[in-house]
Amino acid sequence: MSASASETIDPAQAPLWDRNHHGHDVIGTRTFGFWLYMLSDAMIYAALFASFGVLSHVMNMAGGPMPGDVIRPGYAYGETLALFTSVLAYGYAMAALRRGRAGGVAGGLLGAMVFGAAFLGLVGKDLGDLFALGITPERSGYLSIFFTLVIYHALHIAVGLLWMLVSLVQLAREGFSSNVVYRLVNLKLFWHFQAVVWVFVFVFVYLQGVIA
Amino acid sequence: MVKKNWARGGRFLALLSTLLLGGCSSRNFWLFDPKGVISQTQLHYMIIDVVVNLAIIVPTGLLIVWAMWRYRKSAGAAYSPHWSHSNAVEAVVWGIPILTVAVLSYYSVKAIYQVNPYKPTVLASAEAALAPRPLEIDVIATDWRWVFIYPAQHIMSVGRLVIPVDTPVKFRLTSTAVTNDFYIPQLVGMIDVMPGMRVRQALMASHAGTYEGFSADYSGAGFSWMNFQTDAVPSAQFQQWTQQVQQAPQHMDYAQFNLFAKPDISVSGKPEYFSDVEPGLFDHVVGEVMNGKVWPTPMDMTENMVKYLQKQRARQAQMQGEL
Amino acid sequence: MLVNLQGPWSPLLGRLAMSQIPYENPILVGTFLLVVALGMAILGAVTYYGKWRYLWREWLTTVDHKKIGIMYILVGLVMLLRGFADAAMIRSQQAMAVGPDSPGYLGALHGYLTPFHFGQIYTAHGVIMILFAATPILVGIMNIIVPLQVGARDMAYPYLNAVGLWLTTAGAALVMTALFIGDFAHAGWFGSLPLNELPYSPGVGVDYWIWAMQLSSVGTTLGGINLIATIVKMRAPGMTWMRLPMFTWASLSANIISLTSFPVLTVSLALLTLDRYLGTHFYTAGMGGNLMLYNDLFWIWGHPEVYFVILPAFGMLSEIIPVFSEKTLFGYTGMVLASFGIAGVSWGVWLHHFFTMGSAPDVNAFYSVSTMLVGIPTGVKVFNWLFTMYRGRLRFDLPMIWACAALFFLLAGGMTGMMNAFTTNDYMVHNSVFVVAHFHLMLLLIVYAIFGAVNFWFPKVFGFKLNERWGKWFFWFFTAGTATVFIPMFTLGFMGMTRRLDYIPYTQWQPLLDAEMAGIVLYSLSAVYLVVQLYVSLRDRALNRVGADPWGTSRSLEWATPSPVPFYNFAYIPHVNARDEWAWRRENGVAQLRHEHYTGIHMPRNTGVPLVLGGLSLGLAFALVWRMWWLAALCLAGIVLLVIMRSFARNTDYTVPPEEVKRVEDAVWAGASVRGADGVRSGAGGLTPAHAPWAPK
Amino acid sequence: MTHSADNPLEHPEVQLADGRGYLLVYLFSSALLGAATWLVAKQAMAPLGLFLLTTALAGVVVVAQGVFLLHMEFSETQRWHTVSLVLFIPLFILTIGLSSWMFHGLYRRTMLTPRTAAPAAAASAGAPAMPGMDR
Repeated sequence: MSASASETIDPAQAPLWDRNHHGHDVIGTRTFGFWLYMLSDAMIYAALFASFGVLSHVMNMAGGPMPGDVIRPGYAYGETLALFTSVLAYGYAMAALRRGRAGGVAGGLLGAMVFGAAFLGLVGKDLGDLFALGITPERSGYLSIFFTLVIYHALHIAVGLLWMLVSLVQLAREGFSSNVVYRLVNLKLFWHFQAVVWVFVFVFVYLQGVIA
Repeated sequence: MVKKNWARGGRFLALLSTLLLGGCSSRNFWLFDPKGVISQTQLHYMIIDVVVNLAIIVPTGLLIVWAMWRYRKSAGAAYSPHWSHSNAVEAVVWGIPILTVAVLSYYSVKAIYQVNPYKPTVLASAEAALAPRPLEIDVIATDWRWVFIYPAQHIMSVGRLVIPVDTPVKFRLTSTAVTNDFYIPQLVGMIDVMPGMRVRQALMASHAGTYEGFSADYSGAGFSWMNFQTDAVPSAQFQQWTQQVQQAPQHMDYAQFNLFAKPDISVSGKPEYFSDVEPGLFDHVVGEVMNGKVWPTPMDMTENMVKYLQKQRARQAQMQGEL
Repeated sequence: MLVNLQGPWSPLLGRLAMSQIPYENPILVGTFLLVVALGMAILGAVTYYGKWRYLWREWLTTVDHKKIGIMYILVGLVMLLRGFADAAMIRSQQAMAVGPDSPGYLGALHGYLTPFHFGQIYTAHGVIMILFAATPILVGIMNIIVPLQVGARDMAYPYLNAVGLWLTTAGAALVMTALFIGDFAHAGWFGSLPLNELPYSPGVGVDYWIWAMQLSSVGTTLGGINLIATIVKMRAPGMTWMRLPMFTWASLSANIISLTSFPVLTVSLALLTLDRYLGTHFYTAGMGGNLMLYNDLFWIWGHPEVYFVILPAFGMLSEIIPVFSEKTLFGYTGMVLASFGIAGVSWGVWLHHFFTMGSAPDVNAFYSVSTMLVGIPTGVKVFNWLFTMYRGRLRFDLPMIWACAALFFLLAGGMTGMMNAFTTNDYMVHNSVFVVAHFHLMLLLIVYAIFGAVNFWFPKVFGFKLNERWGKWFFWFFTAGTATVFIPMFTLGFMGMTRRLDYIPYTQWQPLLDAEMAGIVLYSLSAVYLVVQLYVSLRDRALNRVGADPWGTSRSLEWATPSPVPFYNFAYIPHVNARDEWAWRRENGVAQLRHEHYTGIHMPRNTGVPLVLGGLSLGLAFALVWRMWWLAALCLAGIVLLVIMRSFARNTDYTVPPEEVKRVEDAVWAGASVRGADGVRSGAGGLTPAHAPWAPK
Repeated sequence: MTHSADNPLEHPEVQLADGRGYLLVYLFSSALLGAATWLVAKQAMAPLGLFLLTTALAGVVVVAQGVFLLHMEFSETQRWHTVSLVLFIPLFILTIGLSSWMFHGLYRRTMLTPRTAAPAAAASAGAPAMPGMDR
């Protein structure tokens, strides 16, 4: 290997400046940065799952409710369907964006919001029932991490709903400007990522919780 | 015993270098003056580690100095501004560290099993030779004192550990409030002492004497006073000591321990002895902590501690005067 | 849900009461008066010279990566001073409080600091030095240099960059607030659990510590995203991966570490927060919590964080040594692999921070071996630097002196590191001052690299060199201080001394503790030389003007722009033809060529939003520390609203007209001759005429 | 920083959207997770089998979502997205896997058998011997 990649280049012919530089691709850079943020958020989930792995030993129930007392898999599957439907609706909004149809985008966003809100309602009801039974995060290490994981995911959904609301307003104000478009793409990454995370929460916390 | 001589030589070298640096008497270098089987093994491996490392580090350092001198600009030595790659050199620069790490890893893994606190293989033969079984001591770290319970003897000693020499001693350790580290530099390395958990440690003193022990992991306001002396004594003397403590007027059960474990800084450092200790006190304490028992630190031992320790010293002097 | 606290609480002020102000402590009152006097002096000077407008327009609202970098470094320097003051207090307390007969002052039994106060000081020392001194300074240097090295006009997210700066600053401000209102954590910079739980640390100190770390952690994560996106997406044409300068590679690997590991810190602290505020049981000893889980999560972040600070330092050495050896870096590919090797291995070694937890031998064996693996890429780096010097022409300018000294710290620190990785050694020295001396050597390696880098890149950023003579005095006193503090500290480690003792029961340690104190005096003297060096350099800046390449043998792309760098970095985006582009241009005689036609340049507009966001975050954190719920809600709502409002802003960019670019280029290339001309200022990219119609508002 | 004057809707990241793919993965993952839920609710097989099966189903669903929802591929636009995700995966595994491994051992070595009774009852029950389970 040569010392540097320079030897084959003739300095007399080599371009020194890029005179027609158009600048970098703004949308590509923005979505890549946002994707990196999503991955760092995924790392937060990984740390929470690591804690869940550590704190789901029978020792961590501290004589309190066991996972089987806390978890209703069928109900959680309902939550899953609501979230997946919301994600699908957002997918249709993106398909409409591709064709440049503002009405389709707005419709998809509204659909995603409705089902996202339904998901939040279901989770709220689920956790609310537990609270009503006196099953609270303070009861044991296991319940602490269980509630934290589920609520942290729900918090993302709430933020996503707020963001969709803002997006709808901006869409109405600006149309398909560069800013609106890259934010819609970012929101799509965010929203679809929540579905992936939910699969982990659903399978490892809910389903596998009742297996043992 | 070639190995032993080698180890001794290495120890001498290590000692010499640090002596030159520190200018202190050798008995103060607790890590180089082990008095127990575990600490001797640990020193043995430390010397291997240091020698292997020095074999790489010293030549590299000398080479850097040489290069800095030889190729300084004013020297006018050979100059090849574009030389930046050589397969042979790169093989060597990757090879040397890989080789070193392989050798050290081998020794490290070997050493871990030899002094595994739960089952040190260096003590295995001594344990097997011992009839019927090694001395067992339960250690509880409170805020901020060391409690040593001898379950078979039903006695408890606070701030003073007495062990028979040449006898394996097995510890079970826990803490009431926060994490501490159990450490007797001349006998055994550190182990975390954690509330609600029970860890194990083992040691065997090979020389009679008095050795300093202390908590190594910061545990709050009384941490610096959390030291204890370890007396390694001949077996007969140990028997005598236990009998003496069994006559102590103070007794100990969980209810009393609950009061005893309240945060208290041992400024005077005077040992205390208890007889007739409740059987299973150690397990009881662990179980209580697992169930959420805490001995909280009051505000006046944290936020504004000005003159707190002076008052506590006066209080302890007064109490000892009354006794 | 909220847990009950010891002590009073009011809806308006939360836990804050007059008794929380430590007015009876003369040390703190003295410090407070000093800070107030200093603050008044600075504010007064700004007002007297009428610089408020300038300060606001050029610095507080800037989105220029170079100015943001400079402000990062300034924050780091201020905190470095604070951290050093803490170190001096730790050393003097330990030198004074030896043996049962040592006297006590200011209400302490021995020495002059009560145990709880001492605990706060060493905790603050650690937190500040790692998170608020080393990290901001390194992030600042990366901020300045990386976009220049990859040939970009700014970072991928200039606005986010400013947000990161102000969040980090808010964290630093919170640490400083803890000095005068309430107290700070006392359980060590990494926080011992369950000592940090509410029953054992009932005050607000731990809360201060949590929120300060969280703020800076969010800031650093944002910075990491920004730098990675910049390196991946904004390289100049021709800047292929294998032409990337080593410092950029090092920054990339370091920021991958920060992006991946800081979220884990966020979690480890957030769970502790839930324990302290809501009474959950993550880290409690009882009720199904697990206190070692905290250590696990914290060190999953903590160990990679060590490499987050050391990799940029390695990158700096890789830039400095070739320039002053007048030679290409040896083993470029190996260096890149080694950087990523270190970053990768750093993710599998964290248990060595709690080898003594009582893990099974196979677990300890795994982590012992994985820790030693770090030695391989590190060793390769040392050898590669050695072979870079081999057959070179070494000049010992200031940056090179610092870099060469750093190599020896790497050797000594590496050797002691290999000793600690050896598990049975760790059993002996785990919490002893031997380990303290070891990681200080490694951090000093970083400090030496940083001082080398500051001397190296200072002319690029400010347009003049730092004084050589006073700089050498500083170097030698600093090095003498290092030797006098840390050789005795290693020795004390072999004598069995453990960390964090506020009272030392064993009098045989006294002479060495006194020696360490003498080292602190040498360090203090060295700081005087540093100040003199800065002062003399600033005074004589006219004599030390430099062109684009102050060293004459520089190699990478940042040296192709004029010094100081104009705010748009490159009037034309350069086309990269070689690994060491600037050296290639110089060797082929095209370095002096310039283009004549200028086009307009698109730049981000300044904005005050990041500063306000930082202020609101500081308010939020302060309110949460003292549990003033109304203020916390207000600040949080403010942050959310501001972020949403900012997303509606349309006028975030502007275009610099070509004739303006031409004017600035002519001025900077003319160099010293036009210095002082109307509207042209020295300083990082400070070439914005105040009244230009296109200037950022 | 210059803007490309092009229509933002023509950006390749926008053009990635694929309604049919979204519907497909919606039906696929709903069905698979539904099956998993049904199996678990019925306790259709031994715990270990269920455990492995649900883990495998989660893996399949997540991969499908990664491909169809997040467009993980090596095209010019998505290359760096995919590379960064791939670089993260070992870290997820290290974080969760090594933690679980360490703590599995730690529990075995340091935790005494739990008492299932309520704390108050346990406290009054005195101190039953709690043999540790260690090596």
